[in-house]
Amino acid sequence: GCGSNKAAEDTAAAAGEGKPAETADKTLTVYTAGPEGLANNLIKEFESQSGIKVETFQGTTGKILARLEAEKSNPVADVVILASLPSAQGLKKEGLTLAYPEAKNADKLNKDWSDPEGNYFSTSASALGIAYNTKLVTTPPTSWSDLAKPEYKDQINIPDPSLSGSALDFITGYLSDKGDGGWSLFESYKANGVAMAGANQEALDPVITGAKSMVAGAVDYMTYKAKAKGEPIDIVYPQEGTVISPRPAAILKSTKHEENAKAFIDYLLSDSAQKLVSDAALLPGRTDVKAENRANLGDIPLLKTDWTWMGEHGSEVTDKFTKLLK
Amino acid sequence: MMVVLLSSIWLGVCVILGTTVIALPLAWVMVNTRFGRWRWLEIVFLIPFMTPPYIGSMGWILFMQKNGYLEQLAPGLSGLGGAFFSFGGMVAIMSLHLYPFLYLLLRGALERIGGNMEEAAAVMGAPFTYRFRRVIAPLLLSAFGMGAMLIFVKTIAEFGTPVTFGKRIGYEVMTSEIHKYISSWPIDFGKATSLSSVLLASCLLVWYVQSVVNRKYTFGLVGGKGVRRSSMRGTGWLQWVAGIYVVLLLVVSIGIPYFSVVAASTMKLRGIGLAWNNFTLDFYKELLRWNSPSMKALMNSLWLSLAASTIALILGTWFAVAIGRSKTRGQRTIDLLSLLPNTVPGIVFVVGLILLWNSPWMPVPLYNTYGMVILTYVVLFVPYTVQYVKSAFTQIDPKLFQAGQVFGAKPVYVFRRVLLPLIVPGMLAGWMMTFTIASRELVGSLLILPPSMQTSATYIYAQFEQGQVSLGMAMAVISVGLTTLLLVLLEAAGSKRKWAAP
Amino acid sequence: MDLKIRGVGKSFGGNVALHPTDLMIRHGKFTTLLGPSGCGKTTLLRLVAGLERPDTGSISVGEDILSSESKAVPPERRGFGMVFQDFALWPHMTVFENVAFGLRATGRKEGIRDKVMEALDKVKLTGMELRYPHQLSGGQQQRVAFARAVVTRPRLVLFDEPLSALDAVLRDEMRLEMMYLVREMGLTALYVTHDQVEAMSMSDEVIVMHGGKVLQKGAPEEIYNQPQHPFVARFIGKSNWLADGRSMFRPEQIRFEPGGQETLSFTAVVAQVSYVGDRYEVRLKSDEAAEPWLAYYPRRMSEGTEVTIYLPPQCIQRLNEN
Amino acid sequence: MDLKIRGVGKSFGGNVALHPTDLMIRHGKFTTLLGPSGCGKTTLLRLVAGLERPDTGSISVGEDILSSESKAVPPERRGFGMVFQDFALWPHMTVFENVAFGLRATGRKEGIRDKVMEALDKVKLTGMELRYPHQLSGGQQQRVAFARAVVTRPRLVLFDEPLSALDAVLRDEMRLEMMYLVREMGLTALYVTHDQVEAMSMSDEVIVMHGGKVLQKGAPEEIYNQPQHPFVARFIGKSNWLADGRSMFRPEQIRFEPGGQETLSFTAVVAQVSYVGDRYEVRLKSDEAAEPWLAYYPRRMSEGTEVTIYLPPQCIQRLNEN
Ligand SMILES: Nc1ncnc2c1ncn2[C@@H]1O[C@H](COP(=O)(O)OP(=O)(O)OP(=O)(O)O)[C@@H](O)[C@H]1O
Ligand SMILES: Nc1ncnc2c1ncn2[C@@H]1O[C@H](COP(=O)(O)OP(=O)(O)OP(=O)(O)O)[C@@H](O)[C@H]1O
Ligand SMILES: [Mg+2]
Ligand SMILES: [Mg+2]
Repeated sequence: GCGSNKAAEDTAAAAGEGKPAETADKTLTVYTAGPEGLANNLIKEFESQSGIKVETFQGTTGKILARLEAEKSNPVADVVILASLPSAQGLKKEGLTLAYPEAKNADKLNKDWSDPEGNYFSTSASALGIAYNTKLVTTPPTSWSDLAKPEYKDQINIPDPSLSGSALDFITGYLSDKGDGGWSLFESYKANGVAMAGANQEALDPVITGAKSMVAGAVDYMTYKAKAKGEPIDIVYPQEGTVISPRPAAILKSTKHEENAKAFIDYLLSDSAQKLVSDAALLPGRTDVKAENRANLGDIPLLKTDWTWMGEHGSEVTDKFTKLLK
Repeated sequence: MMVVLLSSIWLGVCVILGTTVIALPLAWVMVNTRFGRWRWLEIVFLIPFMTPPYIGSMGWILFMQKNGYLEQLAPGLSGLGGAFFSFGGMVAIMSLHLYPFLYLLLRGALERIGGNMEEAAAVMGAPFTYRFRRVIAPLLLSAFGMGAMLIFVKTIAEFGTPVTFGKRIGYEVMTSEIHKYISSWPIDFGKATSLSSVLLASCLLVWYVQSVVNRKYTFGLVGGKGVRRSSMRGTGWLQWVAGIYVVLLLVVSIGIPYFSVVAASTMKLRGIGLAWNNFTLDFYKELLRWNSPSMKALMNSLWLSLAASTIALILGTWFAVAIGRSKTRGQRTIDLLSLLPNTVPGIVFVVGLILLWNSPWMPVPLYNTYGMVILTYVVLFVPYTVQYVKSAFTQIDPKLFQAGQVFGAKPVYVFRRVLLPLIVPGMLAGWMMTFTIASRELVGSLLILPPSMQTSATYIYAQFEQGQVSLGMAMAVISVGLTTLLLVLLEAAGSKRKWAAP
Repeated sequence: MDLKIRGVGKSFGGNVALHPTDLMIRHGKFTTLLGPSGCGKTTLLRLVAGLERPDTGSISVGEDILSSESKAVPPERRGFGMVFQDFALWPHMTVFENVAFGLRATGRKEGIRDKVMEALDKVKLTGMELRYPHQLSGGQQQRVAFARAVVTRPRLVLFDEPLSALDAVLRDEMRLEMMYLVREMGLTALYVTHDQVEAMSMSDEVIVMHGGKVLQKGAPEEIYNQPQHPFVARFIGKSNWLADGRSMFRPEQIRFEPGGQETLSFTAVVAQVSYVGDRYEVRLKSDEAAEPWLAYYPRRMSEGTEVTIYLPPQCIQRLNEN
Repeated sequence: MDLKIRGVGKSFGGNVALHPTDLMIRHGKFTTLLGPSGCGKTTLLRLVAGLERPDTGSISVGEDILSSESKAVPPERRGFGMVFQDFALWPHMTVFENVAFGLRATGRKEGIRDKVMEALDKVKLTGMELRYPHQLSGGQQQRVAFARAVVTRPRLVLFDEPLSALDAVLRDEMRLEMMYLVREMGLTALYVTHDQVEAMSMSDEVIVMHGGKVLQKGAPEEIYNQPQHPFVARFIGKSNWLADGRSMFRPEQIRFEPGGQETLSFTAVVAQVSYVGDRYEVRLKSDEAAEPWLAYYPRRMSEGTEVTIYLPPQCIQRLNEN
């Protein structure tokens, strides 16, 4: 189990006292999920602006969480950037995050995706849609339910929600809007031979190579990136609305470099960082920054999503969904 | 859960069968025909094992899937794809990946069985199959038992193929279940550990059976009389059959997946497929730039695995010699302990290591250093060297050591002059194995590498995660190529051995 | 159905183990190979068994070609038996299973137990059938190898020093068994031994080899009494040489009393006397020869005694040039 | 510095290989163990070498205890040499390295090459020093084992049938080498052989074993002429038995001419004649005995002839009860 919050804090504190204080506090350790290019750019810029040396660990949200958990008794990370909001909610609930309500520009963030108390900040986001191979699909579908049409039988992938946080966001988001009736969509998917295929990239790859035609709940920035390279692929956002999957950043309570961590969060919310986000084909977290090479938030029809419900029902939905599609 | 466990076990059993079917004839061919003289083939047959399992599966998937390379090359054969995406296909992929493991052990043992045991049977009128059943098979059993056990353990603790391929055909195994608890919110090590302990239990059972078989079927095969090998073996048509087999195996185990991998690594756009104007070497140029992250990752991998496999070799040899024929309870305990790290999925084990080495009371600040990585590798891979060395060691007639003692050699001297040279082939095989696995080890590295550090495996994995499939594939080709080159050089340097067995 | 060996030769990476050789092993006879260590006896047996492929020449039984440039019948289809010089027992089988192997391998089902027990009884191993080879003494292992080779009554048995680890008494009994197999059961035996008494007393034909070549073949008495080659004369039995280096006689032909007509006589000095169980070996120094001569005497003689010895002239054998 | 064996016994899981035995191997002498296959000779050597731990008893050299209930000097500190019955050559070492092992192991640095080459020369293996054991014939391997055991001039050498794979000529030469080592170099030799001629001609003392027990020990002539036990009488040399089953004489004592006074005479029929190289073995059926008697004769006799044979009465040896 995860142990009680109290115990975790105690050990963390004890560990903190046990170590000699840093002499010149010029280091920071960041654990960050995907896209690598963006993370590298952000960190390089931050390092040159602040003079702080940043150690990074890059991995999927799952790997980062596992590592955090494993290091619990003697934490290493100061800041984490995840690709899944419920995970950040979880961290907060466990009391592992450090509140930083004074963060600069925090007020300009999308309210739904960030913690009002300043425990996490969604500095970027991706939208989920239907990615399709332009050589195989000439008239793209316009609705989620189109994917249940017989012409697409056995041609569609959906990422595995147990491996992909964004796919889980899509499923729980859809259900939080439609209620239990929402399951009928997924049942019809099952009937049409929709295949659950690994994490996001693994679901998308067969569509690029033409083995499958479409991905339901595809992460848009990955699709944009492939499209920019020239691969025969594109994405549509169904008209009944879709889910945004925010990418929260948080400071860990156990940090020994609190000032540096705060500086890093400030940087992530700065104009130049948000510009880098939008360059990477992600949605900027700040409402006042517009994306230039992709659909903006305003252009994407959205479902009514209840993040609290979604966070609470994640694992239950995952179980039910994976059993259904197996 | 019972069902998933049974699926895991069933997969393990089928992969043992699969690897046996591939490795046994190969070992026979390499010992008894002139192909055995081409030592470099030995290394080439290791290539499937050097290939990270998920790359291998990807290669197969890319080849067999709809609109895949097979269909692009020979549209008529597209029907094969359907049959391939099945449990049988999964077993085939995993067997083709793991067979080198068993092959090296069996080859060593076959060489030690030497000529005269089989010759005697032939003169007594036993046809090949009978000879095989009554003489070769029982004498191989101890080495086979060790190999099969490792294969089983590796299969049911394997994660790469079940995730890339198993998911696709809806075949769930324990590792994917365990992985869920360890990689998505809420992280629950407790559950993962308890599930792992189920795997552990089944592995223990297999170990037990194996150790019983081993105790009963280990014989001193390297004796004190020079054994001549018949020059009759493998003549005429047999050479041809053997040749065809070797070529076929090379095509299937290396040719097909590497066709896909190389093709994917040289495509400008993967959506276009096989076409000359889609060909590019840019990815390789990018990777091979001096001081690029990829080069650093490559070098990291290289020296980490060199260090780890060498340490594992030393430890493993020591263990193997201490275990001996597992006559005493103590020896059996060491035997079991040396295997344990392998019986649980790597990720669970690695988490355990982190919990241990990162705990506040640990006096050695190893965590987040290279030392930790090497330590992890060593602990993960020591079982392989132990089994390889043990297999070589237990088949040496104790009289050879006794003779050393009688002539006044102290134990250390006997060890150095008699034991060591006799087990060197086993050690070398073990080292090659560990070096190979270490150079592509992913699961452990992902979690345990200090921040800001990559190995070629994590680099490749990151490229896949980033959608840079071509770059990842190119990196796989480069790192496997480098490993192969290194092993070939090593083999060339070490192949001066003139004596026959073991 | 004689075994014919025509021009068969074999070398191992430059070392000639057997020069091209012609031989005929007669069916139902006991043929013995004699020769110094390393002269190619084992190699010849292995070639006949089909374990080694000849570099040149052919081997055939009657009309069946076993081995030639173009063809090689595999060992298992030759139907021979063999006692290996190094036994080659299977370590994973009990004594019983080792012996039963040949019977089972050739598909026999019935009477296996009886046949095996009979063979084990012949080699005095009754009661040990459940032991493993490593639980046996050297001589016991060799007897298992022996039983294993003959239990199937193969048409030709290749014996590579099958009695070397046995004591005289046992060896005598096993010899009788071999004689029985050859004389009564009609087996053909090709036999390698270092024991000349054995070779002389059992063989129908003796083949003397040296350095990979056959030097002489013939009936035992012929080989002993009319050696064609100095090496043969020296190798088989003891030989006393005259000063010319080309004439020799056997020690037992020396008499210490003048007998009959036409005997040569020599004077000699007793140089050394040694006891060999049933008689004394006496070395005599004579002016007639460079090396001392050997003679047998039933009682101890004292060294330094001068004696006169007598020799029938027909006992002196003149050899061809080496 | 005699080797003393007191009450040493050994069994292997219920099978007694050696009953508690007392023996004394005298320093600088040549002691031979004789006995049928499986009687415990190898076991005894291995106990002396320290390769096997005795169940009971103690072994000591002079005052040094090598092995007792409480103590066991490891083999490497006993300073012995050994020729193993199955050679135990190291397959990964050349002939040279095999032989040099003992020298190197005990830290000698200089003159290794000379010593090894000299030993190889003695066993007639010059020129083969770079071969590996599997490239040698059986006899050549055995000679390597021999050279390896004596090259270090150990104080005690245990020879377990070191000449069994050699031909008579070589065996003679090697025997001379052994004699030289014992007589000139002052080594002690404990020697296992099946060859009685060897045992008789070389040994200072012969120990006859049977079924894990020592039956008789003594000088060779004593053993041959005054066997104390029917088994010894039968095992060493040929024996002819009188009807009472307790009196025997040796075949060579039979004369075919009446000689001197006080000879016993018997009439007998020639039952079988066989040629053994230097003489004929004649089996004689007589009313005086159940088994036929054996005699030697220089010429062929025809079977069925009736002959009279003569025997000096002092040749008849009466044995104790079995
Ligand atoms: N490991 C063992 N287990 C059971 N019995 C054994 C074992 N080793 C030897 N023996 C038995 O002990 C007895 C003595 O064996 P040993 O090897 O000393 O005989 P040996 O006198 O050397 O015979 P040989 O002349 O045939 O070599 C034999 O009957 C043998 O079968
Ligand atoms: N693999 C090999 N490589 C090189 N030389 C070899 C090989 N095998 C045998 N020889 C040589 O061939 C010759 C004949 O060997 P073979 O075993 O036939 O002798 P042998 O007559 O059986 O001798 P022995 O009586 O000692 O057993 C020997 O000089 C031996 O050294
Ligand atoms: Mg031989
Ligand atoms: Mg013995």
